[in-house]
Amino acid sequence: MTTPWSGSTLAKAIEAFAPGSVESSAGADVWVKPDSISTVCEGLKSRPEFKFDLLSSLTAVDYIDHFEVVYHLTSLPMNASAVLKAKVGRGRTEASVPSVVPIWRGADYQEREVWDLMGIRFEGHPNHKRIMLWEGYPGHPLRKDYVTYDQSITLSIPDDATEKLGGDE
Amino acid sequence: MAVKTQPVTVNLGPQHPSTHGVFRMRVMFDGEEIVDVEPVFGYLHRGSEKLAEERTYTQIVTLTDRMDYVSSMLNNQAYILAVEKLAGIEPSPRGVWLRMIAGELQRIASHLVATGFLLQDLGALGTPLIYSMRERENILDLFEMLCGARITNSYLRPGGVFMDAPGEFWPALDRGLDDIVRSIDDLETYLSGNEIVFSRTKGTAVLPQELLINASITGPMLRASGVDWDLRHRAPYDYYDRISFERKLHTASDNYARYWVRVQEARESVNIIRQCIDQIEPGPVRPSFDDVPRLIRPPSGDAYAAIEGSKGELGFYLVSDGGIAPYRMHVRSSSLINLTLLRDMLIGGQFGDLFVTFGSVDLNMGEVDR
Amino acid sequence: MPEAFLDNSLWRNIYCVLAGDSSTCAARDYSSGFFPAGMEWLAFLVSAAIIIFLIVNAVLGGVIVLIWGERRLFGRFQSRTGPNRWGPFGTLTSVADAVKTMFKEDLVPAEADKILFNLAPVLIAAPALTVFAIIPWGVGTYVADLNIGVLFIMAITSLTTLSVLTAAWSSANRIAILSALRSVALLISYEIPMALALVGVIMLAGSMSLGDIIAAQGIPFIIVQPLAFFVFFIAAMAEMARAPFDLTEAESELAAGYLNDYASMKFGLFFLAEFMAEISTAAIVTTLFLSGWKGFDPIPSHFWFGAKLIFVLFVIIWFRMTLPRLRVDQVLKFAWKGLFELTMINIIVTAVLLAILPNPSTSELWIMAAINWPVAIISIWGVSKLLGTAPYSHPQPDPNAPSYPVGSESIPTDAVLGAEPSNAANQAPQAQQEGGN
Amino acid sequence: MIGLGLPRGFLITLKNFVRPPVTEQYPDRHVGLLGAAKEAGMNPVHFLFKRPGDSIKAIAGLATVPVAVTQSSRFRGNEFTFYEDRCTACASCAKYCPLGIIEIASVPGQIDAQEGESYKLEVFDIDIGRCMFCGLCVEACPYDALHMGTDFERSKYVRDELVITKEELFAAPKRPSAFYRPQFEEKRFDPFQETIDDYHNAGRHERPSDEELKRKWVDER
Repeated sequence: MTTPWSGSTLAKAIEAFAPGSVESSAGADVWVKPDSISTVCEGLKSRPEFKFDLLSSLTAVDYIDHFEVVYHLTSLPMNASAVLKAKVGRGRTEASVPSVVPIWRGADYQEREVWDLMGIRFEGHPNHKRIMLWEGYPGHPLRKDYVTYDQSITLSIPDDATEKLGGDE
Repeated sequence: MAVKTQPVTVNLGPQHPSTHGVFRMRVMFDGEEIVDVEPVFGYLHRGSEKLAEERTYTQIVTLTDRMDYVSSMLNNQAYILAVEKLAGIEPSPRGVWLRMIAGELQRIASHLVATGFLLQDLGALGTPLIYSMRERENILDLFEMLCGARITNSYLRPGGVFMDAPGEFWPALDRGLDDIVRSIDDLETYLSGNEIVFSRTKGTAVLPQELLINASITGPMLRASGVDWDLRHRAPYDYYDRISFERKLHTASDNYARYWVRVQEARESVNIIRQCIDQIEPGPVRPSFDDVPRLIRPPSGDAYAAIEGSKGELGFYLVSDGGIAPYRMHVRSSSLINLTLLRDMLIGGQFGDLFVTFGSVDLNMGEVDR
Repeated sequence: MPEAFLDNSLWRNIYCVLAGDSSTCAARDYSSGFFPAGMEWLAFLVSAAIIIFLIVNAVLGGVIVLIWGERRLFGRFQSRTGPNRWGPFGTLTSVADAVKTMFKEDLVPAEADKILFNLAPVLIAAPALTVFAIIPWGVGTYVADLNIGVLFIMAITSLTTLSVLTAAWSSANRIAILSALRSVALLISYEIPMALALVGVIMLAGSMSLGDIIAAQGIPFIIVQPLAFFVFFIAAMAEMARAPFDLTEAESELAAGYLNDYASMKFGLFFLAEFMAEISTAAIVTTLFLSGWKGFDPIPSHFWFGAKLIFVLFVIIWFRMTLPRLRVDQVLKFAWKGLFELTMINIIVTAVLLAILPNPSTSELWIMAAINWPVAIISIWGVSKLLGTAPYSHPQPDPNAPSYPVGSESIPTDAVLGAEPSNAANQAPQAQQEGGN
Repeated sequence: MIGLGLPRGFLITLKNFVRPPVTEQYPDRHVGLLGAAKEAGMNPVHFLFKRPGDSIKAIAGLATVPVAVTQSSRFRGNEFTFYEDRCTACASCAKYCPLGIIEIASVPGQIDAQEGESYKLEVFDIDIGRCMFCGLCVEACPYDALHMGTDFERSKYVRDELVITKEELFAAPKRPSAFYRPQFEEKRFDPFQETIDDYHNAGRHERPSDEELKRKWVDER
């Protein structure tokens, strides 16, 4: 049975090798400061007490006032799992976090997906491009303030213009 | 004598007979050798994750059907497990057994499809594909008995399944399992010893274990390299801890190993279903509406649940804000992540092996793009 | 005017009805003809036109039937029914397909070289039809019995590749060019074993004329020359680019290859040529190795030829249905390193046998067969040993391969809590158990 | 073993060649003389002499017999079965539909207006063109008024015609699917053979009688 690390234990263990990197912890989650993500992940992957060699899932959530990047880690040798989180882009400005692709190649497409749909930059990603949508797509659809293309048209054009558009038929 | 050549860039897809959906690759060839590959995604992107944000927890089951449309039961299972974890629902035992049976049947169907299409990509003119699709049809018939639909099942509900299996399902299941074993035997006689299949798939697109794990690749691809990692065994969900089964491992980690592991896993799934039939107990198939109402309002928080899907670790990450719809749903799609090493597998290989390797990853565009 | 062609019943029956007054026909019991005496040249022209008309239409009709039959057989091999809706047992399906193909829009890519693009379908259909000129369909039923028949076949069938290259080049499509290059490579490689395989047959028959080769087959040459048959059959499959050598079309890789940009009846001509090649290959195999129209007496020779032809077609379709495609390098390697050696062995063995038994009679042919079969089996086995680089005998996983350490029980996370990293490093190996249950 | 894999493969394909095909033909099946005679209920010889024209057709492979669908009774077809009498216009189905394609408009009904129990249905449209047949509307219906249907031949040339209206629903043959209706399975109802025209037989809950309603109404006061 894969045992999840409890948040507080993991936070202490992380503090032991990377002091000052943990923001807080609750339940099974540990919030790490965004700029120390690389150090923490490198340690979690390579240190013998963790050996988190498999990045299960990488995603992001839009909490209106900030974004949260969520890492689900699995350790095959230890058969353990852990959840790391990082709060980025407070105030919705310039959300960015260091890329973990140098540590886990499995993050490659997942980080591109998060950038594409949520708009969080991953500094140091080798191929930082959109993945699902095409280059030049307006906005990032999974953000809570995203307005769809159709909606933006109807919102931005005044009523008489809309009628004019519709009148062409 | 060195012949001076110039590489040529060819666009393969999005509409191509072998891309398993709509997928595009910009491939640079030097003669028959692949110099560079750039995969292009997103032709089937339907925004499932966004759509889920305005649907209730039960309605999202129908969305999960359409992600990996050759293993929708397993998608349902992964999603329902995440909902149960999020809302703290205690599932009904009979419902759990039924969804395990359905899930394993779906795994057989999915592996049969993967095998059939791999052989189709190898250039067998449809024969093995149609043999495996024929057996899949029997499984789909069983699904129709269970839930009235063949592909887009929507069979599972939070806490179990929506309806008990009908009386004629059990004898049909017994017959079907015997048929499946027989047909897998046939398929193996036909293909596993076939010299052409051997020479085409042996030693092509070999990936080392460390690289596979580093690239988060799970499922049959990982087990084909000899890593004994199966979530049904390592992190048992549902009642998999009450079931003993063998994890089939291959060590070569080439295209043949991936094919072989899938065929053997399909066999093992038959074994699991037989154990489920022995252990299934009577009772309600889902909790009463007093325990689990139609409109679930899970407490604020998040939950990640993963199952061993037919293509690898299939996980759902749900965030709730206490409302009737998830605040955020993320799908950890094994198909997308298993493609991470596509370039490593293809570059330096032959054009003839391109789609074989691609097919041996066993991906489904509905799940890659969601 | 040469009179030898009057031995050919097909010519005689048409020509002498038209010009029966001539002395040559009168000598063969034809009393009177349609044209007056002195007009033999016109009778010759008209009968030639009639024969061409007959053969072309018979072949095209045969193609239509073959397409239907092949699809029905495909269906049965794949436990389907195949086309069965339109007409009795679906026989009109390919007619309907032909009509549909003719009425489709004819598209020419903007970048294409228009002249060559339109020429290529003609270039492929013409040689495919020409081969039928020398095939003896029964006793005395052939258009011409060339004394270099085998050479003629080799020369004409090679033209196919030229037209494939033309089609690919003119359509200015990279996928098509990849396919055409494969086609050329296939041709160059397989022409050689194909021709060399026929050397044994020619040596036995002492002639390149198909009529003489049939006459020489006291027993079918498939029994006398198993190695030559094996090589020729495989090379012929490769020449007509059918599975397992369908590299030029390679549905799952190139998506029809050189045919990519063709539509309408131009595509239809390629399609027809492909099936004509299938029929002609089967006919050549029947003629050279299955003793052509020879059979037992009460049943007419045409029937024997047809039955053998259908059997060979069935085997070709069976091959096509069963085998996956080989990769290009494997196909070429197979030709140069496998088939080429086999033909050499065959030629040497046949030459030695012929030196011992010149002008073999039927019983001597049996002796040759008795020697050739063990030679064939041993040499095929030996060559496959030489070719087989992959260890075929181990489809199972290797038990000695290194396994990745996977912990069965998770470590108690408290063990790491508060511990110094150095201590944790010492604890960790104890906690991890290698690959256990 | 070198060389034995390929022949084994050939044997497998040959084995499948001789076994009968699994194709299910629809809507009719081509039969030979024996099949046609069986369909006509005669023995083949009798059939041959009695109906020579049909026999020739059958021998030529042109005779067809209709095929009965072999589907589970839970099959979710695309023509719904609807019992207007059972419907209370509660709009549960419309609320539960993931795509919102059920349109309901109702007015207070005449029958039991004072109890407030009944509403008369004015509009009940299902846009089949966008429906994905998940069956959640059927699952949501508290009075078993709406059922999945088992018919599936609803192709149209115009998209607008794909909307099923109330009248159309009510006039359609009542072949309800057993999807989420275990009572049909208990009754061994076969929707491909029979219909349920009486709405009383189609539900779990019977609609309370007027007396019952009245009593409840009075008692609860």
